[in-house]
Amino acid sequence: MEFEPKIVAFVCNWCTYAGADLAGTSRTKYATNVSIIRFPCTGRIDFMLLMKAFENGADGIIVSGCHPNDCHYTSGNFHARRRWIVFRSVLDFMGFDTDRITFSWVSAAEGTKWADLVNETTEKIRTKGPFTDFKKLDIETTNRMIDEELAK
Amino acid sequence: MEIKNIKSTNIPAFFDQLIQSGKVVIAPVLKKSGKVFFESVKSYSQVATDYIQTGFSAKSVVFPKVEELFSFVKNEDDIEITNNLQNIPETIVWGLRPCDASAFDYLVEFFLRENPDTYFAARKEKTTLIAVSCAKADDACFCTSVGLNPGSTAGSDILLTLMGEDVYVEVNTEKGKAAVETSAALFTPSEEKSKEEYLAKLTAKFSIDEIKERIKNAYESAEWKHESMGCFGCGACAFACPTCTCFNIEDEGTQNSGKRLRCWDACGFGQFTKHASGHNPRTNQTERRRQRLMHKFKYSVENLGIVSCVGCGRCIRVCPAHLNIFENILSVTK
Amino acid sequence: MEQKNQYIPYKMRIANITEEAPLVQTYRLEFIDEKDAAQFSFRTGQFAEYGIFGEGESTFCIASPDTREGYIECTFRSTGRVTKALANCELNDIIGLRGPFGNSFPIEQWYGKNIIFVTGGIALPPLRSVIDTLLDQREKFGEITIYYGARTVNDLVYKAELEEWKNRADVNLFVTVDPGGETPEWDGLVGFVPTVLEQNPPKSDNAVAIVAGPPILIKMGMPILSKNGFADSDIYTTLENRMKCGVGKCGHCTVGKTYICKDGPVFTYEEVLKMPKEY
Amino acid sequence: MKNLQNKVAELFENGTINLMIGFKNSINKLPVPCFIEKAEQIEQLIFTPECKGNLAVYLHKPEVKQAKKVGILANVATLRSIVQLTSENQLGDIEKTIITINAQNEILVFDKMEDVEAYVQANFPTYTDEDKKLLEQLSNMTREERWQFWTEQFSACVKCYACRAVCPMCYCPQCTVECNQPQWIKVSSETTGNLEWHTMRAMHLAGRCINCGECGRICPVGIPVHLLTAKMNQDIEAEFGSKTGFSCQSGYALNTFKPEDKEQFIK
Repeated sequence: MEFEPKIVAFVCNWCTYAGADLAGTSRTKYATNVSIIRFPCTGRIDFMLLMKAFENGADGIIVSGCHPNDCHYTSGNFHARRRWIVFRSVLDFMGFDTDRITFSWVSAAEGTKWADLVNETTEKIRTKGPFTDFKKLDIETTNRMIDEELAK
Repeated sequence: MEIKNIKSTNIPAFFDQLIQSGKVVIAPVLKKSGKVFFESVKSYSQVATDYIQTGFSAKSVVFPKVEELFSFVKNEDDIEITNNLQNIPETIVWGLRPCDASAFDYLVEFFLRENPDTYFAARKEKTTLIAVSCAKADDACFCTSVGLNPGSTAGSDILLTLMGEDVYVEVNTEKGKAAVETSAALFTPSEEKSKEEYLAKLTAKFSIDEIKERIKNAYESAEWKHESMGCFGCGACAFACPTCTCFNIEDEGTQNSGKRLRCWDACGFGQFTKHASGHNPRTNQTERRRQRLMHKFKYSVENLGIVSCVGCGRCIRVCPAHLNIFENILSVTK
Repeated sequence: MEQKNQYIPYKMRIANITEEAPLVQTYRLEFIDEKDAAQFSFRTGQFAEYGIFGEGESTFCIASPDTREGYIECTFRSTGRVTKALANCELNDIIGLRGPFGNSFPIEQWYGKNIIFVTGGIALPPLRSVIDTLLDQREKFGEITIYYGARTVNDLVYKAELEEWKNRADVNLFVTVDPGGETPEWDGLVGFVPTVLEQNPPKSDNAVAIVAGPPILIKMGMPILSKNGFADSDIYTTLENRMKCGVGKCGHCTVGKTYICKDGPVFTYEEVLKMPKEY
Repeated sequence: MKNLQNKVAELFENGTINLMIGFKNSINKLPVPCFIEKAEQIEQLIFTPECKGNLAVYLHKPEVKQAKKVGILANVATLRSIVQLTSENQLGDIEKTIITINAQNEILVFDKMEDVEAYVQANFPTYTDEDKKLLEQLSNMTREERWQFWTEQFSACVKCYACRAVCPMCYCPQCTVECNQPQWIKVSSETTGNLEWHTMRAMHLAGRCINCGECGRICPVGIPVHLLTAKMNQDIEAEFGSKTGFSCQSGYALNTFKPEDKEQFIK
């Protein structure tokens, strides 16, 4: 069976969610691999949520919110931006594949940008294949147990 | 008990024979960090020989840091529970120190005397302990103070003592005999010899009988506060300790499928005793550290008749604040 | 017979749900497996570990009396992760149960005696098991007196039972709510349990007292009973600490050398006084 | 040593302090933290180059907070911690007297934070050679190699939380790992859970860590956890130009922002 990427999108209520809505109402077709989770603001998106998404089987993540200076709460996306800069470098330093997380600014008027973003991300993840880094860690423990079993 | 002899040059052959026999062999391995830890090994070349004490104890063989109690899957109308008790492999622990081996005696008493613990029993039954007596000791070692010595045979199935070219082999149990028989040709019979000159010299820091007596009234000592001020409340001492047995039971997964695990826990953690209501019986680090030390030297004596400290010195070596258990005990029992 | 693995729970079906007070519910649980039901027996005062698979386990007493077989009941307030998940359960859901654990009340020793219960809030459930046990064999005991209080009228648990006890001629019942917790319709007492106890002192001759409650009630109530002539060995209480295993291994519930889970939860005041104050 | 002890005795006598946090020698010749409440204990006090521990962590202890007037023997790492904690408004309720011995072996007693700042800025430490080497090694690795390196390290972690306990910046009354509704970090010490814990720790300390390296030094299984936060500090300094433990006004890089912050990855 062909691999269908599971993508979780963490989006802000005011821009990207409305943008996705616009994509819907203007009947733009885009990949169905994405599950959207709506947040009040990008500033609310805790990095642990991203970790949990990967842990629970996501292959790719989209994080998106209002363009700089457009935040409904004035500065939420600026805070978020700093946090993503740091978070990306933590993940990169740990050797985590940061390409699996796509960050973007999508405004309420950018329905097509949203559709393109989802399509591109889906394609990118499709070529990358399923996210197995976390699972492998568990499988390693299982393998060890199987080895022990065989040793018997 | 049987006494045998093996040439030290034959030890690798004996060791590899044990691996050949199909058992999992856990032995001390020198890690990148420069510390020695027990690990599953595949050949004698991996085994560290020059170490005073391993970083963590061998208790994880019978009481792993994370143990799956069972896994469950929710079906339409039922919940299916499975455990893999029967998959526990035969294991040999190589190169643990006599103090560690004697800790197993305590663990057996603790886990099996009353309400026997199924998981511990299953693991212990499949474990053979091959101990190596200590030729060296450091400032943190104090086994002689708690009634043991660098060559005590308590708890081990086999005790090896290096005597120059030869290795003096004390086979203490049937399990030990079975391990020796995997390469019977390498062993020759030997008469009983004194190990004294090959063992580390360690003067006792205190008399255990005196401490046992004095600690009876130590609960109220004002020194507890002073001695535990430096304690950060981490779990390093409890996790490194060969006789610390506290654990936590936690579920992982979802309500549809997952597993119930038992994980090491430590009485030094602030949340250890905290009720759901927010009430915490042991509110400060003084009380928590007192609980740990009193348990080792008083409560376990009262409950099981054994001092549950074997003097391995790990808690002293790993303590971030370099707190010293025997210094503490001496000062609170003054 | 092979020793049962203590960490594998019995599977229980929720047979009935009663709302007792805000956030407090009583579940009646029945065994799914007949064999488990046959194997299981408990005595009044024991507790069990109630588990939601995937969330964890939580400890509470068995709130039904051992004289009524075939089911057990538990009453809990949802506060933590497990109790919240438990509160979200519906009728016929399956939960896990491990137990029974701990010791029990020496009810046989109380035959012919007057029994006084002092309790407050969510601590009535462990005593409800005792009270019902006594009421099921009422003729074997002397007078039964119950002092019970809660913060507000709404927080009183087992309202149906309270009503039933109130109407029984052979039970003296003092129900009180903390000052400020009364409603206009409330016709019972108003005041803290220790105050009510002091104003209506129980007689201590040929009597035993059973106290259960939050630490403050134990601290305030015990001395009043002592003052009224109860010997320390005639006052019983049931302690509860954080517990994980229930069999004296995990170490969470220790008070000094005592494991509440296997040496308790029922202690006399005499025994409690000997323990360090870590409960 | 005598001078230091005399100085502390003087502070006790004139009532400036009623608790002194310092170091003493232990039986196994390692400096252990000591808490001096009475004049006769002062002779235990030592301060040698081996006293590398960061005593600032004790300033969060309830017993210390109760003492109100606290003296603390500080090396540069401790001073930086105090500066950073001050900038995070954590030390408001303690009157602290900070004592240090500088390179010229002079005893310095600070009672104003400005002086501490000035001293720290003049003696601002760099990364140790060993850390520099490791950081460079890691940054020269491929991503997969780094993943291999860290997951191997984290598989040994037992979640004793010693790294959290020794950190003066980890002062939350309730840590994320103790939250179980939802359970953010797995309780069991399996590799994925350990990885989550260390990511979380690195994120929460990024821009606040003062690079004392204690967490890496004391890890019972020898994981170089301090590298994570050290690397974050490097990056944050490069990206946003803020230094931790440098000034009492600097705050925390992640709870502020600049509209002109630069990045290349947001499309």
